Amino acid sequence: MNEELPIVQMRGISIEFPGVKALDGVDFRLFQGEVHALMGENGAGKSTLIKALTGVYGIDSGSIVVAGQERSFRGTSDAQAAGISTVYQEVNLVTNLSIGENVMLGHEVRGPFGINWRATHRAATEALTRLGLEDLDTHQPLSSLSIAMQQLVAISRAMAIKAKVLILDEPTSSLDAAEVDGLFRVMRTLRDQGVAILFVSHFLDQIYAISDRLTVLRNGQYVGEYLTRELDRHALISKMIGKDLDALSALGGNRRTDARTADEAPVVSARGLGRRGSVQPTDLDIRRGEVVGFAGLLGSGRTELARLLYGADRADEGTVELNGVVGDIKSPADALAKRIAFSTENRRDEGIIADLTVRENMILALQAERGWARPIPKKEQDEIVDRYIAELNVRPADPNRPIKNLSGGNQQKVLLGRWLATEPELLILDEPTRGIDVGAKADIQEAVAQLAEEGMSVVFISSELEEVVRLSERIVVLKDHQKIGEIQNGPDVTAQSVVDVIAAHGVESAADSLDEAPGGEAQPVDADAEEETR
Amino acid sequence: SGGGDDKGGSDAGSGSGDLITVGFVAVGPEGGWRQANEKNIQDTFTEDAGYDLKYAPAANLDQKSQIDNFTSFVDEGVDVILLSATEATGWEDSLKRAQEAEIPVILLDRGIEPDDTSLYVTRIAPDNVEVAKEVGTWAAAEFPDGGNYIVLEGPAGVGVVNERNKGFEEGLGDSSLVKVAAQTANWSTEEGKSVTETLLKSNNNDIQFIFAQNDEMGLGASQAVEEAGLTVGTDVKIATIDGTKNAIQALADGKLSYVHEYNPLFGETALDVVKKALDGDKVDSYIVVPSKAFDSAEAAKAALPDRKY
Amino acid sequence: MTVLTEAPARTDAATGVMTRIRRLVSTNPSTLPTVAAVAILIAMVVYGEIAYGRIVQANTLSNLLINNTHLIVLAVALTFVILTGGIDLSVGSIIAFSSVAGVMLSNAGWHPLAVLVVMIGSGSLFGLVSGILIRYFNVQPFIATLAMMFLGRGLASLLSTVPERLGEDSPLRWIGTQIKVVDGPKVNDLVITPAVIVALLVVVVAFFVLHRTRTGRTVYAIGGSENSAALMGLSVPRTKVLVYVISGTLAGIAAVLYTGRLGTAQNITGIGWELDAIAAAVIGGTVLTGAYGYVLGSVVGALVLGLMNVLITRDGKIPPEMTTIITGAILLVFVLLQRAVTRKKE
Amino acid sequence: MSAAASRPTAWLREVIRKPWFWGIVALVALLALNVLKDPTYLAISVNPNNGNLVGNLIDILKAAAPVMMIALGMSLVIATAGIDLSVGSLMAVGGAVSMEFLKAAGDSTSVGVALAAIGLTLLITGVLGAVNGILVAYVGLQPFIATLVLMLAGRGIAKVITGGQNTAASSDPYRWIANGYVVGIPVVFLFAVLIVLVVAAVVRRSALGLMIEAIGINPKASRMAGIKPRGLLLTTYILSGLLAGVAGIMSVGTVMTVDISRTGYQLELDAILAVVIGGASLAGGKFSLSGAFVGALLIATLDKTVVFLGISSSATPAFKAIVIVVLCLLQSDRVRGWFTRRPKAVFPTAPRVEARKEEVTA
Ligand SMILES: Nc1ncnc2c1ncn2[C@@H]1O[C@H](COP(=O)(O)OP(=O)(O)OP(=O)(O)O)[C@@H](O)[C@H]1O
Ligand SMILES: Nc1ncnc2c1ncn2[C@@H]1O[C@H](COP(=O)(O)OP(=O)(O)OP(=O)(O)O)[C@@H](O)[C@H]1O
Ligand SMILES: [Mg+2]
Ligand SMILES: [Mg+2]
Repeated sequence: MNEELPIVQMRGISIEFPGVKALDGVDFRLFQGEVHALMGENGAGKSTLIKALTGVYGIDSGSIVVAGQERSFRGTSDAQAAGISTVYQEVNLVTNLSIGENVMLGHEVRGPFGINWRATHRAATEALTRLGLEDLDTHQPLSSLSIAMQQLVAISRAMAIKAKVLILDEPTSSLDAAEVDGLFRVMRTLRDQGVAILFVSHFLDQIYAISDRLTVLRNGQYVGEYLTRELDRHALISKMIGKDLDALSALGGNRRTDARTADEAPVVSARGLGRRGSVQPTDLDIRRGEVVGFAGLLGSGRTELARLLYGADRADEGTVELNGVVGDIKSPADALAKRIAFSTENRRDEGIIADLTVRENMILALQAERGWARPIPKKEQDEIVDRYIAELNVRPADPNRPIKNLSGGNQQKVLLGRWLATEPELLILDEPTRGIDVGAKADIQEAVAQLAEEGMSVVFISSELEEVVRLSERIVVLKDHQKIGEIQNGPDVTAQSVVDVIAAHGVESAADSLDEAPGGEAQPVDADAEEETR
Repeated sequence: SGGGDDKGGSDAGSGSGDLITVGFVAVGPEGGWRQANEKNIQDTFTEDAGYDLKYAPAANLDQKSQIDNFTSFVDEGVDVILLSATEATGWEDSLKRAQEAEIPVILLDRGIEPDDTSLYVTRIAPDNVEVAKEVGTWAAAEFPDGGNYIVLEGPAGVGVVNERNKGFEEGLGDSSLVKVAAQTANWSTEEGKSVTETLLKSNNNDIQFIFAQNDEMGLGASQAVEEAGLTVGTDVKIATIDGTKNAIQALADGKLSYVHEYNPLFGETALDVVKKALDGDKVDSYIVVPSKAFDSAEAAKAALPDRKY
Repeated sequence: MTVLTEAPARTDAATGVMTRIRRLVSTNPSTLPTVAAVAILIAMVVYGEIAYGRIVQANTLSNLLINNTHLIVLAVALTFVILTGGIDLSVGSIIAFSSVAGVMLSNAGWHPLAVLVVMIGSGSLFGLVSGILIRYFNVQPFIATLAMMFLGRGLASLLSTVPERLGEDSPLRWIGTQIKVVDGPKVNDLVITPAVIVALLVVVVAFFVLHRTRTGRTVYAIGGSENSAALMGLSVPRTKVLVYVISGTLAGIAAVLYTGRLGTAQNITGIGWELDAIAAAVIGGTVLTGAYGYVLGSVVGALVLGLMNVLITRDGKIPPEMTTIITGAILLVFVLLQRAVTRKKE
Repeated sequence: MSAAASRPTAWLREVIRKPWFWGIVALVALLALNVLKDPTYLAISVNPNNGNLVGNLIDILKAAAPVMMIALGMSLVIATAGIDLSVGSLMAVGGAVSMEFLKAAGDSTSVGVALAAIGLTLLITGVLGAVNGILVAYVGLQPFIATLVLMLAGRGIAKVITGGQNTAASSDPYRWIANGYVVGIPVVFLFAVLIVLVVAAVVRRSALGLMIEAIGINPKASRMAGIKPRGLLLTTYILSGLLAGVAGIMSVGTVMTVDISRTGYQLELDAILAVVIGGASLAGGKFSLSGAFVGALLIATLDKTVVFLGISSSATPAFKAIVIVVLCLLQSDRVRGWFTRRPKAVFPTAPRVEARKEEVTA
């Protein structure tokens, strides 16, 4: 449709990292007025291509032409000067400064007396308003926001800069549906104004909803460029993974509805578990071999509740019983000793140890549990590492490579391996599939089902309601840092059922939080806590 | 008590009647000599003797902190200031302020440069240059046929180092002793040993005399000499300055060859001067504290029993 | 985080100073240590006045400023560097080199302006070398500036190991001339020196740069996350070099102020002053890992240190071996206090 | 991979990548400089009287021993992303305790007395190390400040212990540690090597090293992985304190005198330099004890060279500075790139910096 010259044209781009060819002769074009999706599995080289374009990495060979001129940027600032604005995959903001400053940093409005803060904050508010964030106080420190909100701020920042090219690397990975809609609205407006948008996401729905054209990468190689409407999902996925997808068609077929008997003794039983300002007192039972989903909107307190169970934050009220014994979990180390494992949603800050190798990262929790005086013998290490690299399909399969050199999705798999190596009774997975490609997502979902089958209890937290509904036997619904109900999964339960519970709770008066939720049997949650306060 | 018309340290001294407040701008811990000296001053200006001594040592031997302390005493309005400067220069402004505040200043140990005698009452001190000169004279006499010698110095740039070097060279006169090296050993025994050890090797043990600018370094040098298989007194002679008890002991044991005292005990003299200054009496602008030389084990042994520091 | 929800409720009642401070602190908890430092400075003044007297009087307060001009300037220098997460150990040595070189050139008959340029410029040069080592060769700030610390000291000692006296008539001495604003009885005058004015100017300019220019905001951003700052398109390399140049330059200025006041220069001047400056910055609320801190806080920190010395001198009964222990203990009390307040608030 | 390794250049490249490579090169260069001045510099002879080895190299080994000790502790502390500025002062404290104890005991031949002095010394420096550890791990102070406190106060404590004197004492067994020989080799060096080997074995054979690196790289993530950072931090600072005590014993043992203002003065800087020369990053994480060992040897050689060449005292710091700068340049990726031709990442991606930042603000 665009017969004019592309605004960005990359030819034969190659980048080699120690031991990996991250990009191998990749071509890419981007036209004005289009949303162009860059597709590929984890580690395919999407983020690397973006960093090559914006000068974060030097290229080994190839050429980059922007607006008809051969360019080699020497960093983001260069690229910005040439009209390319980027939101990288990792949220890149500075938490010590205010929200407004983060939006405007480097573009502050200046007056005769240096930066005009009033005008700068006003401009920031304007930028935020476009994404529906007009309620944010731009003077608050960025650190007061959740990761998701920070992601929105990062996007606002990219949009505040009047750019000809806008690059968004997985901007939606932690956004909820409404926020994604808002983002798409703005993206369409920009596209219609002639901005060229490069978009990366692992959500196929989103790709089909927003993109005009897409480029597929596989293992650092160029597969092809297609018009989105001419390529159906099946074909796209085949192109991404390089083979036909029988395995993937099974996705969604393995819904787990076999309810446990209620009288079976729970593995973990929390009563009135809470923490001031973070989680309202909550009752929770998790039985052997059961997958319990935590559902709720962003910021509803799912992560916080999970962190209490794991001792990552200290509960200030309530008790937790483990196999009928009251256990005092004061720290992750305590939890681990009691066979509870927790995979964090914040992979970069709380998950990986960047400079250590895949092997070291994988055995770390098991080692911590055993204590430093009992090192895991080399042979056992090899067994563990080889096993989980193979089972979880970690790529590259080299255990001695620093984990920081792996793509995000593969880092996630290594971390999953870390927890499985400790053979926990209860495994808490917080957003394990965030930012993960279809193939890997299926791998992980498969693994969860398999583990539960083998008798492990799993708490599964995800912003994708379908995924929660598909995997969980029981769904705990949270809202405003409070458990508002529980849904026993069944054939008639859908994502909509969960949404209904949440919506219904909003309608009820706040005074009574013990309401019945439709779509499943709801349990009173606050009863114990109220007794305590009396 | 005379001079001070508005009594300083209103609260600090209030309980104890009419004490004279003396601000002592001191050097602080530096080594055996300084320790003896400042303790002597503190033991002299006691409350029983009618004084309230305010002791303000320097931080890190830093002149800046001394100036701060001096300023603070002036602001506070003490009756007299005793000043043991770490460095001779840079005191004019401070002394002028003291003069304006009518606070007499008595220099202990170190003088000031330029030496404007109108700015202070008197200077009480042994004479560094003179003491070092005597060491030089002794060395020149000990080695009439010449020989090689090394100097162990304090940190480069410190006033004492420069003065003791100057005096020593003067004392040597036209002696045929040859200086083969001068290195800092930072006033320390351990470094004195380590430096001497290396210098002996780099000169194939062909060193006949070591001048250590303080006792501590000399004691270290002595050990290095012995470990190199040489004998102090016959193969190598070692001279030091300060005359601390450790050094006199070593001299008595034959581990040093010559120790020149740098007499730290002039508290009584200072007390006299303070009295006179407050009474408005005239005092000489420089009172030299006599220092003894010990040039033999016998002399050292004789002095040992009543060595105070 | 809980503070955040409280903040809006209080805005209406924003009248008195206390309320405003509380609001400042609650919206921005990182200001808290600085506010605490101010409070402690005031408390120290009050304690000193009650216990020893003659603290709140013109001369004591003037001298507090005059004696600490160079420390104030150095604290500002360190603030820039520390905010980026770096450190500069070389400032003390730079002062030694710059002042010895300056005095020698001045005595050799150089024009005072040329001397000034050399003194300040040599500081900038040291900073530039540190900056280049750090930025382009990835040398850690601690090590790069440690090397410059040795280098500065060594070069100063090579120039001269004896005190160099500035000529009696040298215009540089003007920096230290005492101007009596209020001539009180005896020495109880309100005095100011050009050096103090220069130091205050430095503070004002530094404040402006840090809070009202993009460069300044980049300094904070680098401290927050160097990686993010670079990905946000800020000029990280330039700014990183710049902070060390600024720090070196300010050390050069401090050398001018100190030399002008004392009239002599020496190779052993400034030993350990980098630690004083770091302590001042820390006491003023600057976090050593970067990102949080205020230049005004550092100034307060410098004054706290200065006042602490005055109080120790006034007391006069503290045995010599205790002084370093006391300095250490007071520093400890300060950081513990800050730690306690910041913890409670967060 | 295997094909590449067989080529000799690949082997060379491998060695150049070693953290201690340039340290060794600098060491050799300094020795060469000395040999230029005196061709017999490297000669080691046997003292006919007692069979001990004598020579400049032997002196270097002796001088390096105390630096090795504190560099060893410093390596571990730095690996946790900390720093221990107090080791120099702790050496003085240790020396003061030993000398006062020996002087009071007065028995200059008793091995028991010497052992008791050593035990007491290590106890006290260990406790002071624990104070650092508690301030860092439990109170949550920044290591720079926490240890700065003890760096300042430590010398005061040493002064209190000796009453301001530079106490001297005599004890033959104690003196032997620093000055004795076993089969011709200085005991102090043997001790140092032994201690390095023991610590290295403990750290590397157990999982201690891995965990220390983990908390140095990302403390938050380490905690989430079940590591208890506090205990580990405390352990490393205690170890650093103990090793400073050992260094203090070695240092005062040479002359049997503690110099309260000079013993260990600024040696913390030497230790930090040794660690950095050994290839570790002050940002924490990966450490190399062999690197620190080489670094300590280099520092000792540097000090000895300055004196041997007769470089004027005033020029010494400048000379040191030049050696440091040259070494740092050689170790930098940029200069390494000139050897191995590897242009890449315009700036390094370092996610762990962020992780730590939040710890601090908390
Ligand atoms: N800084 C680096 N150093 C070494 N290797 C790297 C580096 N960054 C990326 N790689 C490697 O390059 C390859 C491509 O990674 P990239 O991050 O571009 O993948 P991606 O397509 O963005 O994947 P994801 O969807 O998981 O984000 C991966 O194999 C990764 O391990
Ligand atoms: N829109 C918002 N504005 C301000 N703060 C928010 C917002 N959403 C969440 N937060 C805060 O961020 C934190 C994130 O909450 P939490 O991590 O428990 O959410 P969650 O349900 O796990 O969602 P997710 O992990 O998907 O972000 C909470 O402290 C919450 O108060
Ligand atoms: Mg990516
Ligand atoms: Mg969450």
